[in-house]
Formats: sequence, C-alpha cells, structure tokens
Amino acid sequence: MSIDLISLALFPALLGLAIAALNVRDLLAAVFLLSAYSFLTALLMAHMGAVDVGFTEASVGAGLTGVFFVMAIARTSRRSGD
Amino acid sequence: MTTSLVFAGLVLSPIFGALLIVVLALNNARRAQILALLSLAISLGAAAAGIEACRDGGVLSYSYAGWTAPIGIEARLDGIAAALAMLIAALATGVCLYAGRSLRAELPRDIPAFYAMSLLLVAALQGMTTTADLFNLYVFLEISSLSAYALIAIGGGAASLASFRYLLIGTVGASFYLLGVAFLFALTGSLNAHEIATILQRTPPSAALNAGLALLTVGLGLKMAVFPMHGWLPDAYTYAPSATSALIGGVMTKVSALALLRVLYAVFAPGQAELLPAVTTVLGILGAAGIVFGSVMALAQRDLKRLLAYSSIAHLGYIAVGISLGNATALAGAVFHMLAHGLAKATLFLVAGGVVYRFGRRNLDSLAGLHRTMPLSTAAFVVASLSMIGIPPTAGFFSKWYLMIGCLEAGRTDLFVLVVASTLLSAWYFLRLFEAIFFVEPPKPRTRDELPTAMLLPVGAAAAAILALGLGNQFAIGELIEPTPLLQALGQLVAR
Amino acid sequence: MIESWTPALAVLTPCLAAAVVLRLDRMPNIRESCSLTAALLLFFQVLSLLPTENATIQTPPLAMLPGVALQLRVDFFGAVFATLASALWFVTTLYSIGYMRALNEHAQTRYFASFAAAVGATIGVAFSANLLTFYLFYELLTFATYPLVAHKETEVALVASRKYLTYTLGAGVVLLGGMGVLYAETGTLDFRPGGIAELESVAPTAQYFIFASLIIGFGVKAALLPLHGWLPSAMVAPTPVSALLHAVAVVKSGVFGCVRAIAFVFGADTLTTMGASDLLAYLAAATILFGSTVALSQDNLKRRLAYSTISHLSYIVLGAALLTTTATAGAVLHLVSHAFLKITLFFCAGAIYVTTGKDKISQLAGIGRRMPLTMGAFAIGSLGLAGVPPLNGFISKWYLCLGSIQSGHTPLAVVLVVSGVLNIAYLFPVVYTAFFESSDEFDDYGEARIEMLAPLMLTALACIVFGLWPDAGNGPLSFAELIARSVQ
Amino acid sequence: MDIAAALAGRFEYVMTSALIVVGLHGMLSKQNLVKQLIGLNIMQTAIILLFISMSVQTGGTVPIIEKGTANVVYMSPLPHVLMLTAIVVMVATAGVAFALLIRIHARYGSLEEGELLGRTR
Amino acid sequence: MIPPYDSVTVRTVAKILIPLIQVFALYVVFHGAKSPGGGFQGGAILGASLILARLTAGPGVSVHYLPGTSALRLGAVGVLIYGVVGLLSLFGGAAFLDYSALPLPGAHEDELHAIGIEAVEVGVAVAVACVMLSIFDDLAPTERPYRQGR
Amino acid sequence: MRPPAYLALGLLSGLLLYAVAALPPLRNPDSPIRTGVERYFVENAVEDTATPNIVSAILADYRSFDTFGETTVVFTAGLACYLLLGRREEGESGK
Repeated sequence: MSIDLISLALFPALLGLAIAALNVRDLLAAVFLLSAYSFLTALLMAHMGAVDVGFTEASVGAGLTGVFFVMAIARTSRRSGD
Repeated sequence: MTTSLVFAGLVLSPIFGALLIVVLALNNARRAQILALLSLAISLGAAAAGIEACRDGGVLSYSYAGWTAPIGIEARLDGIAAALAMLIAALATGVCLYAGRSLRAELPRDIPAFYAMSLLLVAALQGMTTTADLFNLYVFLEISSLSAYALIAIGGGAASLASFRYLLIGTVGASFYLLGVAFLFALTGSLNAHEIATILQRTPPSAALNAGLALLTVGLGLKMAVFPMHGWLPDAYTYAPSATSALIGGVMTKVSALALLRVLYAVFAPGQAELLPAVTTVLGILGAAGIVFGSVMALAQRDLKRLLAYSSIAHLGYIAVGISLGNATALAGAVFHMLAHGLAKATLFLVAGGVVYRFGRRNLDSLAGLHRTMPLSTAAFVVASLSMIGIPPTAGFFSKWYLMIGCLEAGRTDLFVLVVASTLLSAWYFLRLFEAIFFVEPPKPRTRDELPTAMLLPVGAAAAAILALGLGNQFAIGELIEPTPLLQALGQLVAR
Repeated sequence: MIESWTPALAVLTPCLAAAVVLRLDRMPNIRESCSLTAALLLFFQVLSLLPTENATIQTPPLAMLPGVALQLRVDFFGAVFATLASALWFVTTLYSIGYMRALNEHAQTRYFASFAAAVGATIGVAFSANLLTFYLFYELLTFATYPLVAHKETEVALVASRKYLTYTLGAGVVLLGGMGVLYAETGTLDFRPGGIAELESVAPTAQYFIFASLIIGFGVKAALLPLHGWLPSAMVAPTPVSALLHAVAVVKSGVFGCVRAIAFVFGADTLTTMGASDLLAYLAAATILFGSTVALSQDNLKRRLAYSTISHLSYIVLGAALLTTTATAGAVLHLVSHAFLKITLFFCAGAIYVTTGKDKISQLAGIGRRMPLTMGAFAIGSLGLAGVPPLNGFISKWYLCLGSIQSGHTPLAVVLVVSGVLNIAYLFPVVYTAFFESSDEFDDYGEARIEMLAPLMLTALACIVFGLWPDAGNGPLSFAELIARSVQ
Repeated sequence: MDIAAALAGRFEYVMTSALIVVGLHGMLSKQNLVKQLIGLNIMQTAIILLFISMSVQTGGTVPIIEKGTANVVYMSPLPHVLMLTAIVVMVATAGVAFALLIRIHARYGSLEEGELLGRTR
Repeated sequence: MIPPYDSVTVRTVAKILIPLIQVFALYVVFHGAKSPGGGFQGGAILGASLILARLTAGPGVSVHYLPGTSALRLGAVGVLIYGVVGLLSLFGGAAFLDYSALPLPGAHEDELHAIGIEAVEVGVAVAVACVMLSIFDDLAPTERPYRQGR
Repeated sequence: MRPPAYLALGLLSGLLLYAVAALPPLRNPDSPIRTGVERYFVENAVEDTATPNIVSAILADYRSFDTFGETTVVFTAGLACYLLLGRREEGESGK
C-alpha cells in the first residue's frame, strides 16, 4: 500500500500542532508548539529519507528559530490578543 | 572567460563588495562608500560589456560551476536582461553616491552597513535578471527581499511596520512562487527555464500545470505590486529613506516584472497551459485597474513620496498591461517602460530626498519656490515628470507609444483608449506638483541653495539619461530589446 | 531637398535665449536686450531659410520609431507661419518691455524666458516634418505657455491655467491616440502635400477616428466650437501674452495643425470620399457665428477680442476644409492677416489698460481724443477684421468667399458676409465710444509710452501695406497660392 | 474523475496543502504580529514538506552511495538540496522579522494589529 | 528580559557540554561528504553551542569571545571563503566555482571536486555559525536600548 | 478577517486540491523528477566529485551557486539584524 503508517500518524499530529500553535494565547507556549511542529516535521523528513534536510530542520528550524522566537518575545510582549 | 567576467562583474562583484565592506569598513562610512562605488564600477563595466555582447540578438549563456544546464545552474543574458542590468548598476551607483549626504540628513547616524545592504540588493537583482534557473531565481528573490526589508526599515518611524507588512506579503509571494516551482518541477523534473519550456511542449496540459502557472503569477504579482496586490508598496516607499526609495522604487518591482514576463512567455510557451489566456486577460484587467487606481490615489496625496508611490502602482499597471498583451510590440513597450519608469521614478525620489535634505519635510507645501532654491534639481524633476506623463522626447513617451501600438495590434481598443487617456490622469497629479513648485510663494523667501554635488550629480545624470534613452530609443529597442529571441519568437515588432 | 541643421538652429535660438534670460535675473536691461537680439536673430534666420520652388531645407532625420524620425523641414506653409511668429515676436518683445515695466510686474524673468521658449516651440511646430515632431513641439508649447497664463499667480489665474492645461493636455492625449492609430494603420506619420496615400485604403472607422482625433487635438488650441472654453478664461494673462500667444502662437499652432491634418495628412481625395470635410466646414461656420455673436455681449475688451479670435480662427479652418485651391489660399492668407490685425487690437487694449487702468469698453468714452494714435490703430484693426478694403483682411476674406462659392457651399459665403457685419457690430462701438462719446475722465492721460506705441503703430501699418500690396516683400499672396496649389 | 481516489494516493500532498492553508489562514486571521509570523512559518515548513514528499520512493534509501552496492533505489536528492536552501532562507527571513518586531514594539509598545493601526494614524 | 544564569550547576554542565557540542559540530561539517550533514547543519550546531555559551554566562559576560561586530565580520569571512574558492577557479580559467580548475597541482579531477566541496562547506559552516551568533546578539535583550531612527 | 481574505483562502484551497490531484502520484518510479536530471546525479556523483553523499555533492558542487546564494541569504539576514538593531559598534564609547 502506498501510504505508510508513520506518515498517517504524523501528519494529523502536525496539523493539530499547527492549529494549536496558532490559537494559544500565550506566545511562549505557541513558540514551543511551533518548535514541536518543526521537530515533528524533521522526523517526518528523516522518515521520508531526507536525513540531511531533517537534520537541518531540527537544528535550524526547531532549534535556532525557537531560540530567536524566545528572544524576540522576551523583548516584546508575551501575551497575544488572539 | 569574457562571459565569465560579465556575469562575475554583474552578480559577484557587488556581493564581494558587500562582504569586504562588512569585514573592512563596518565603522567607516566613507570607506564603505568608496568600496561600494568601486564594486559598482566593475558592475557597470560588466553591464556595458553585456550590452555590447547582446546587441542584435546575441545571448550570453553561462554555466555556474561548469555544469551545463539541466545539471547545473545556467545564467543567461539577453538584450532585455542586459538593458535592465545596466539600469540596475547605473541606478545603484547613483544612489550610493547620493546616499552619503542624504542618509546623514535623514537618519540619526552614519550607517556604513547601508552600502553593504544596497550592494546585496543590487547583486540579488542582477542575479534575478540574469538567471535561467527557477530555483536560483527564488534564492535571489529572497536575498533581494531581505535586503529590501532592512533598507526600508532603517527609515525609522512607521518604516519598521511598513517593512514588516512588506515582509509578510513578500514572503507569501515568494512562497507561492516556490510552490509554483514545485509543481513545475514535479511535472518536468527540471528547474531550468528553457529545459522546462522544451519539456512542456510535449507535456499534456494538466490541472497541476495550470495551478503552477497561477501560483507563479500570483507570487511574482505580489512582488511586483500589481493592483490589488500592491498593499505593501505605498507605506514602504513613503517611510523608507529616500536613497532606498529611489533604488527600490526604481528597479525592484521591475525585476519581478521581468521574471513574470519570462515565466509567461519563455517558460509557458504560448498555448501550453490552458490557463495562460485567462491569466494574461486577468493581468491586463488588473493592470488597467491599477493604472486608474494608482493615478486617482496619487491625486489625493499630500505627501510627496506617497504620491510617487501611488504613481508607481499606476505605472506598474502599464507594465502589466504590456505583459498581458503578449505581442512583440507590447512586450518591447513593457520592457522599455521598465527602463523609462525606473529612471524617472528614481530621479523623482532622489529629488524628493533632496527636498527632505534641505527642508526636513516632504509634504507638497515644502515644495514651494523649489525652482529658486534648487533650480537644477527642479529641472531634473520636471524632465522626470514629463517622462512620467509621456511627453516626447523623453523615454516615457516612447514606452507609452509602443504600449499603445501593442494594444492596437492585439485589437484591444479598450486598453488603447485607457493607456492614452491615462496620460491625462498622470498629467493631473504632476501638474499639482508643478503648481506647488512654481506658483506658490514660500512662507519666507528662499535663496538659491542647490544640493551638494554628490547628490546633484546622480540627479542630473538620471535626468540626462531619461532624455538620452528617449532620443536613443532606436538603439535600446531596435538593437537590444527587439532582437532578443524571446521577442523574436513572438513576431515582428510593428505589424505592417 | 537640402539637408542642413540650420532649421534646428532656428528652433534652438529662442530656447537658448530662454536659458540665458533665466541666468540674467538680476540684470533686467541686459536680459531684455538679449530677448530683443534673439528675436531679431531668429527673424533673419527664418528669412534665410525661406524655401524656393525647387529647394527645401530639412534637417537630417533622427530616427525615433521605425519609419518615423524627428525631423524639421522648412516648406512654404511652415515658412509663412515661422516668419509670422518670428516677426511678431520681435514686435511683441518690444511691447512687453514697455508693458511689464509700466505695470512693474513681478517675475519678469520667468515671463520673458517662457515667452522665448514658447516662440521656440512655435517655430518647431511650424517646421515639423511629421506628426511626431509636431506633437513634441505642440506639447512643449503647452508647457511653455502655462507659466504665462498663470503669471499673476492669483486664484483666478491659477484656475484659468488649470483649465488651460486640462484642455490642451486633453487635446494632446486625443492627438496621441489619433497618431497611434494612424501609425498602426499606415506605418508613417509624415506630412505629405496632398496627404498620405496609404490612408485611402484604411478602414472607414479608423479613418474617422484618426480624423476626429486630429481635429479635436488641434481644434482645442484652435478654439473650435465645443472646445473653445479655455480661451476667454486665459485672458487673465498679461496683454502681450494674449497678443502674441492667443492671437498668433498658440491658437495659430492649433489652426496650423488643422490645416496640416486636412491638407498634409488626409488630403482632398481621402477627405472627399470620407465626406468629413463638409462637416468640419459647417462646424467652423457655426463657430464663426457663435464667436461673433457672443463677442457682441462682452463688455471686457479683452474678452470681446477673445471671442472675436474664436470666430476668426474658424475662418482659417473653414478655408482649409473647403478643399479648393482658392479657399486654401484664403485660409493661409487669413492666418497671416488675422495675426497682424488681432495683435494690433490686443496691443491697443494693453496700451489703454496700462495708461488708464481701464479694461471695460463702457469705460472708454472719449479716450480717442487723448490717445488718437492708439485708437486710430484700433480702428484700422477693426476695419481690417470686418473685411473692409483696402486692408489685408479684405483680401483673405475675398479668397475665402470665392472658395466657398466655387466649392458649391454658397451658405458658407453668406456666413462669412454675416460675420463681417457682426464684426463691425462688435468692434465699431468701441471706436465710436472712444471717439464720439465724450467725458472728461481722461483729461490727465496721454498716449502710452513709446515702447508700446511703436509696435502697435508698426503692426497697424503692416495691415495697410499688406492690404494695398498683397505681394509686398516677396509676399504672402504668392506664397499662399503656391501652398494651395501644392496640396490640392 | 474520481478525485477522492486520486487524492488518497497523494496523501502527503493533501496534508501539506492543508498545512499551507492553515498557515495562511493564521496569517490572515490573527491580529498579533508574532502569530502572523508563526502562520508564515507553518506555511513555509509545509511547502518544504511538500517538496520532500515528492522525493519519496518505495524502498528508497537515503541518497548516500555505499561502495559495492548496486541497483539501490535512492530517494530523489535534488528536492532535498533545494529544501536545505529553503530552510535556511526561512530562518533568515524569521531573523529579519524578529528584528523588525523588536523595533515596532520599541516604538509603539504593542504588536497587535488593531492597536498599531490606531497609533500610526 | 533573560537574567544571567547564576546557577553553578548549569554553568558547569555547560562548560563540559559546549566543547563536546563543538567537536560534534566539526564532525558534522567534515563528515558531510560521506554521511548526512555538512556546512549548514554543522554551522547551525556550532552556532547553537556559541549561543548556549552566551546564554549560560549571561549576556553581560559572554561578549568575551567574538565581541561587538566581530561575529558578523567573521560571518562575512565565511562567505568570503566560499566566494574565494569560486574566484580561484574563475581565475583558473573555468567557470565560477568549477572546482576542477582549482590551482592544486597533482590532484585528480574528482579529488579536486571533493576538496572544493570541503572548502566550501567550511565556509558555509563559519558563515552560518557566526551569523547565527550575530543575530542572537542583536536580538538578545540588553540593558542598553538600541538607537531608533526618527 | 475580511471577506476578500476568505475568498483568497477559499480560492487557494480549491486551487491546491485541484492541482495536487493532478500531480504525478507519489512513489512513482516513472514520474518526471525520477527520469529528469536526477538520474545523472545518482549515476555520476561519485565519479565526478568523489563524494558519496549525493546531497552534499549537488549542494556544494552541481548547484554550488545556489548554495553560495543561500549563504549570502544568511549573511544578509545577519547584516539586516545588525542594521536594524545594531548597538555594538566598536569604539562606541567615543560616541
């Protein structure tokens, strides 16, 4: 069968994380959810055979972007109106 | 080797210039400016060599890293690209010369990094102009966008917010473009524009192809600020430092327009995607709407730079109309309008910067008596305005002329009437400026106080270039633009 | 054909003069002498360029579009117009000096510079070898005269100048559209005596479109009936401006363009098949009657003259539209004679205004006693416009009447005669008021200063000379006949 | 045509498309600038995922060639390369966006669209 | 605002951890030709280790290495390394970045390519690591307010 | 969110579904990307570059210009942040 189970499980999780990240009012929480989203993406990439890309996404996308997000939030405000 | 040097001079020299500025001159504006001018001089030379090589239909093809087209990345310079490359290099040189004084007046401190950033922008635009690889185009698109965001945001005040909006919209545009590339790549397995075009010849039309076309058009349309995707433009141009406005307003949108032109007519050879006629039709309608909208909004502005920004939207409408018509005459008109409008708008923004430099304000009232304070700048301003209105022998007239004839050739009488009649619209808002300059007495009498030479020189040179381009349009169009294979494939210039 | 850059030099002379004038802001005397010198120089330049039967001077073409170049050519018609403009420029400059200094006007530098630029553009219009060149100078003329109309910088002047620009730029736009279609259909924009032959085979819709756009484009400056609105408002300009620009340069450029469009773009053959020329002729006739009638009710002297101008410009259009040799000759002649007559009248109006501050006809009772020379010149101008022999107005009107009867349009001849009567009706009361009504209001006034008096005497004299000897000075009459024969 | 079946065979494509739409919806509907940025990030990541999905091959292995093996099916390497670039571009864009956010906050004291609008006018 | 992290445990752990991470990063960079990894990944990890050092030591202290603009300058040097490799081949008579024209005598063409790839990866790693650190420094909160334009 | 935004979003979703259904299916050995340039990379990467990791080979050799651009993107971002927030000029004490 053309659909493997890992994809079948990870994609809905991704969708859930994305929606959650967008709808949490605490921005710090949103950023952690986004990092989790990125990390799951990285997993999925690795699973799809793109180890290099997964590696990069994990270190750059989930890691550094997350850190930058936190920095930016620390210097601005943590609450979001929506 | 010569080919190598042309591309290296165009694209690499500004990048290296930027790097060297950061390494050597990050705290010395003067040294940074000199380095920038040096690397731009190389760029100018390369552009001149490129024009020489591309006369009468010549095309320079170059494979980066020595791997030929489908494997590696190919760069191509045809007459159109060479003309645009020259415009970019020349305008950037002028702006870098100008920025020294102007930035110091508009910003609280010297910023040597400005030069590095402008060089990166220039390199990226040259890269977009010359590349034949769709993904490479994306990379350069992003470099140009990032540097543009930064260059706009240093303007202070609302500039950051304007820049952030531009960032969101611009990134969405770039993402759409990337998505379109994804579809094309999935369908053809290639990223090279010419190879894709060849493969598409034998690919049956499909929904994915149509979607790819639509996404590419929307993505580039967002970057090009075609109405109604122009939302980011007015604020960005208004709040940016004038030097930035001149550079970005002069060339940036044009490069995206050129990319769009290539996608529509070089990648999707006519008739390949079912959606192509619909896309061009919609583009024509949007362009026409943009002309009217931009001009009417420009009429309502009190802020000089915002007025110029809205006029940009109108003139991008002309380019969009030219692209949408798709015959050789109209495309030549569109390309020539990129050059003409680029020069004219840059001149206008440079003079606007001069007004800010002298009076610290930029509303229309501050223009009063400008012809006494800055007679030479005013003369340049008038020349550029006449070009924007479309009065011969300035360049703007000829681009409008080719667009008109292109409309007739395509049998679009409605667009013809619009293009012709819109002259009056743009005349109206420029006349408001003339009236503000010549016939309003300034609150206190002003003595002659011309801009410093470093600022006046680019202004004058740009104005002279407008006239030269108009008088020499037979060279630009007849020997450079028209013989390019892209236009030749679409037929003769003027149907007899 | 002789190729030479000398016609371009003739165009450049006034433009250079404008640039020099701008630099001489602080030295009014040198500035004015510069204007005068340039005017004289230009006049002799134009004379040296006059064509002969077998040699026409033209500049080398400067290719601009495929098949179209920027080019100047001194043909007979253009030479007549250029000579007229350059001669009257000198006279008007002299007059302007008196006028501007007497009123102590502001921004005189801008005034003289714009004036010179406008004359340069007019010479360019006269010498244009094709529509593109024509369009270039036509638009330049618009921009050069804009500061003159707005000269006073009052709200009224600014509104009038906006109106002027809207009309003329609108005209430019329409003209541009017509040029576009003409070029797309025929691939050329040249002026050719007798018309562009390719135009005959063009689809009728396109033919009508081109004709209509060209006539509207030129008709605005020529103040044809529905398009005349700007002219009376533009009378807020200083009187010398009204004199030269609104009796000679601007409006005559429009008329000149109309004649070019009729005789050099379309030609009699195409127009006859189209049947559009009759329409134009009747439109012109309507304008003649309209202008004359409205002029009757104007109390402001300059406005009365403005409406008179509207009516007389249409004489010329009418003559060209009749498509016969005699009528065309009449049109060319009227172009010249009306210029001399109307400029005399405007000079008189200006002289009165400067000396007494009066600009209403009803205020002029008895002024003829104190300013006999001025009002005498005015009387000559009035008689000339009415077509009374032996003044030059009679000759042109004679040709026009003859032409309309020859071409079978007798009603038009009647219109011309009626208009002559109306001319007397609206101009003679001025003379009557000035000479035969009495008041003691002007006891303290004398003639205007010599810089103003001399020019108006000169032009009045010219009216008589050309009336008595229409071929004086290698004369307009033979030129007019040559032109008419070449195009019909 | 049986679109449902066609879509079922392209599960990854459909899901990434959904993620793109979710991200864009976030950008359009949220008032907070950070949230808009999060939406942008989600959209970009989704596009990257779409590219990667393209390269999947049944039985494919990581595109690293081992000596002495033949007839191995590899995942397509080209999309991987492109997406490496895209990820870096993404983080670069985010970095610039943060710098802008900090400036905006320093000037207006807020990152809510509605409040900003009130303060710029 | 992030306070300087004044916990002895954290500092000690970080002190041990950071060199380890950096060694791993170097491995990733130089082993990129044979296994997953390369300049970007290695550079990002290297950058992360530097950022970790900044975080644990607190922003006030951590400017001891790569202070001021030197991180950005070093980043530019990284890009320059890449570019110079390209220019070497350009002036060696081939296209920009065509490694087969690198002026290294006695190496086979494929070896030249491998060397070129490694050199370029080093440039990328330096650039990414330093620029990431530079961005972090810019974004990180400090006492001094940055100067805003008018 | 205003109606035009909903419209745009709806259009985009429709377009994506419509397009994705027509893409070459996943895991298809005959899809164009498999038969295009990719074959060359898989077959020649080791010979050309002596680098077993094809991704590295393409990244740093075949498409090295892209990667140069990409490094420049990173550098541009760094410079942009410095330009916008830079407060670390050397010799700042003098100012």
